[in-house]
Amino acid sequence: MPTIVNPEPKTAAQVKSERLYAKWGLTDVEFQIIEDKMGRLPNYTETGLFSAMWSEHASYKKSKVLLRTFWSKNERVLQGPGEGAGILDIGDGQAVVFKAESHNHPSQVEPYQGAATGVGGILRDIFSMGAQPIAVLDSLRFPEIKDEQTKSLIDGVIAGIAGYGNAIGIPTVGGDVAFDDAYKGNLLCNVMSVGLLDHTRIEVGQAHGSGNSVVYVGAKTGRDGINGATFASAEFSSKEDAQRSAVQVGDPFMEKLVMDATIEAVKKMPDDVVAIQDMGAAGILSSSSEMGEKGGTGISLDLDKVPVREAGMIPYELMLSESQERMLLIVAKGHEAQIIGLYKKYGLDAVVIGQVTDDDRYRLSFAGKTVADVDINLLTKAPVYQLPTKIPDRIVGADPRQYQPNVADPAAIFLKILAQPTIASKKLFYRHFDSMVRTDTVVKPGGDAAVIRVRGSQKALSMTVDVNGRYVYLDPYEGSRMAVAEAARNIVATGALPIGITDCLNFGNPDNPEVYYELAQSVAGLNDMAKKLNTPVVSGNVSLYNETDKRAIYPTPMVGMLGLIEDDRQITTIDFKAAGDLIYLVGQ
Amino acid sequence: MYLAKIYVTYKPSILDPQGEVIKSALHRLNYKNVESVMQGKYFEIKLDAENLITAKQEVEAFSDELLINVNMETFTYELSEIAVVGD
Amino acid sequence: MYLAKIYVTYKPSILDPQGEVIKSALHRLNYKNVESVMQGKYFEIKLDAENLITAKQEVEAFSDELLINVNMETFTYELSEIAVVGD
Amino acid sequence: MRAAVIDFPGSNCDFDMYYALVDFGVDAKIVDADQNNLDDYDAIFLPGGFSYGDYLRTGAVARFAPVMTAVRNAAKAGRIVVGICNGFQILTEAGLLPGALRMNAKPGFICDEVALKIVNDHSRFSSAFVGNQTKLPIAHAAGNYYADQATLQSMHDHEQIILTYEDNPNGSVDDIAGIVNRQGNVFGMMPHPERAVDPLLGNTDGRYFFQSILQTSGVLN
Ligand SMILES: Nc1ncnc2c1ncn2[C@@H]1O[C@H](COP(=O)(O)OP(=O)(O)O)[C@@H](O)[C@H]1O
Repeated sequence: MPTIVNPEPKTAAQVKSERLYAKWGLTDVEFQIIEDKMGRLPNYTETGLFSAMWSEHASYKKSKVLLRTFWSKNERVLQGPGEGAGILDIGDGQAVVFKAESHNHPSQVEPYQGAATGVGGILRDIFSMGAQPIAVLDSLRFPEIKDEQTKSLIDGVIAGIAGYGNAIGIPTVGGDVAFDDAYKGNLLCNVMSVGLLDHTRIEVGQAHGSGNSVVYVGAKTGRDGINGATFASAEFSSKEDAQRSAVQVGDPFMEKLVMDATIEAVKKMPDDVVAIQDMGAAGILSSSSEMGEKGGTGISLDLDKVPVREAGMIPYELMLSESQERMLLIVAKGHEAQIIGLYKKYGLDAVVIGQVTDDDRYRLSFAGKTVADVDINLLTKAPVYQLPTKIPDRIVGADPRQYQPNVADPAAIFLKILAQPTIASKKLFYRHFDSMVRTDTVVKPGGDAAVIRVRGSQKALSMTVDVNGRYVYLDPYEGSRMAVAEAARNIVATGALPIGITDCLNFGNPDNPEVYYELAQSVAGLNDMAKKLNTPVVSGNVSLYNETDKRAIYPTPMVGMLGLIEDDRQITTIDFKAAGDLIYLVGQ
Repeated sequence: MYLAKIYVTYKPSILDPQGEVIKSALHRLNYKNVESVMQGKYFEIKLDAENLITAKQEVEAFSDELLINVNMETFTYELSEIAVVGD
Repeated sequence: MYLAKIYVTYKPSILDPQGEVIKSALHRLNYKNVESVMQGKYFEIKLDAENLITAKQEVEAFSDELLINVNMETFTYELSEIAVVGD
Repeated sequence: MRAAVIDFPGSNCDFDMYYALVDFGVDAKIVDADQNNLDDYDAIFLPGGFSYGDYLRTGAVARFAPVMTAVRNAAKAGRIVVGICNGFQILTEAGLLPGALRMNAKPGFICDEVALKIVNDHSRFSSAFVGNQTKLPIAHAAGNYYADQATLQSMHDHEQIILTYEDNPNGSVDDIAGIVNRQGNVFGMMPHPERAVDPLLGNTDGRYFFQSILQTSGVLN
């Protein structure tokens, strides 16, 4: 007999009078908007839905006005921002899919699992587009290595990336690492993944066709990372231990099965699979509501059907759980059995948990009762904020002469620079990553950009991640242009043509006008250089609230760039080839 | 000399992929009676200490600090005095 | 229902690399009193069985067969009957 | 030559091995670990990866996969059985090769290219190497080979140690990187020859390994 649970621990009136919504991240004004638009008080579950969907992490409510300005169209772009990942044409009916994502807060709290599940999440973003992931890159920022605690943070993050990427068998081929106390208490762990697919197999996350089934696949749902989305959008306080419930544990073995099965489903049953979306932050909720909203349909889910790992979970928990290695599929009505059978062959759960509907409602039932019934457009369209900006004093008062290095003894300074961990070889880190699995890695970590060949063709793809947070701190606009330029130089150095960009905008609290200024200037700078180099920004991710005890990190807009090599004989590598060869210095 | 036997396990709500895999392997090997499997870590640590009280304090401190991940794991332990074998 | 607590350790003659690493980490953290560290695995397995005898047989059989590598590991265990909580 | 590459759930070097074999003109197929018949194949390859997640011990669960009975029969019948990395771990767990593989002495996964010594250059797996040195990729967290003294002695006596590390990366006893069974048909090693067959990727030393097998099987000369 199932345990009886009360699906609504608090009444709607209590949610309001006790301002429970505020604890979950909604402001009084936002709550009032919800109440007004709904024409009644939202109940406990519904308030939970709004708090997650209206968090910055899920809604981009504070960065949207800036993100809309990204230049994201040219002759190669098949899919720009908005879907899981961006897609670029690389000729011959093939396309490359890529995206970056941050897992900063989870990695700060729990370095191994935080980094590991970051890799798992970005890979799902790629294969949910129907693509075969071919590479992972990572961009890391740590404080200066001064104590055991920092060392164990670093070890944890590196081991987490290795633990997940190596096991699932996608090579980690590049990245960058820098150390600066600006990241004390708030490390950065950004991961990027690249995948390949045929034009005919592009999957997008849009629910279509009333009556089609919503199918849940992969791992069971537990209480992992409940409130993760709202958690990622809240500032850190070093004293706050209570936040620690947001730990998710990754299972790369499970994900390999989900990945292989999903790619097979897209290949073998393209017409049965209407849409796919990864369950990332705010799990079932964000994946299902976004698919409905994008497809212009409603969604109705029966939560009793959700496979669970723990007894007694209430709707709020089922909807917001961030258990890993789960996906949501929209499957054509009448074809569920084939899809379920395919996943079963891999030993995976695949369960019909609901339907696409032709109204605009987002409905949930649990234990035979309707527990939520809201307008899907209200749920998925958080208010968009236009925030004030202010030029930081450090920039207004900057004296350009302070940037002039004082080089008295070049030899001594040269050695000092080489001894900096940020400058020194990163082999001690990347040697933990399997960079060769799949046997396509032509240029391994240690060069300027990594190069992966496209098997069965003469083509190869070059990829890199770059940014210098200190430059961006000193001049957000120029520093961001320089990040794109650096990425392009690294790509060109392998013999490739830069073709596109993804980004990960790591900033502090946007409510601080100085931080918002940095963000706005940075987006403008990235955009300017992207246009100049004909490298459209096709995907990206925003991580705000990177602060510890009110001190923001350096603004760190990580740039992930992709390059195309038409003929693999043109690949160039960084090593000197023969004594007597001439050395040229190119540029200014 | 003291001997601490320390058992580290996941907190109940944390996913334990290892336990799941072992359970299904046991079922495949026809041990169908197995209901659940939890895999944890086990440490035997010998340490010098003034007395049982200080040994206890030390064990608890380093277990919390190093042996377990407080976000996901808990531990229990047994402590006993053992004879030092001269050699 | 029975609960088996199973402890797997390396045979004494085999160097345990993880134990050594933990020992030196503890020393670095200033737990200088630590003399030796041995890391093993710990399992909690619930199983149905007719009686204690058959439970014992089953635990020993699957531990030998799956849980340990007889070339390098040994195990000990404790077995107890537990109440089944209906739900 | 007809070769089977076994795909355990969690194997991830299965295609790498497949492509390497196809490159040598071998009629290779990827065979699911649920299969129980391998009579059609002259050679069986257990590839690298993380079979069943490798959560308990590397290879511990894979050893009981249905296909392993067929692998055992093939080994008994004198056919070629090769385990690379996770495949090597599975073969030791299954008792088809002596010893065991533990976590690296300095814990953590290592991906690198290492110098190796060919200790026995007349086995079916090493006869085509030129000179007694080679360089191959490694990628593992549990490559620390262990066998007790008596077993080691007997392996030395029967020339079962094929490859050793020049600069031991993982703590393996006697620097052992690759071994063969007493009969000479079952072979396991931690390095990845299938990652070193294509000139575009830089290293082609792995070709000698495949050539050894094909030559001693009378397929190549
Ligand atoms: N976290 C990492 N993961 C994988 N590879 C890395 C990582 N950090 C650095 N690398 C690799 O090391 C090489 C040098 O990196 P870096 O020192 O950042 O160089 P640069 O500043 O010249 O771009 C690059 O090939 C890069 O891919």
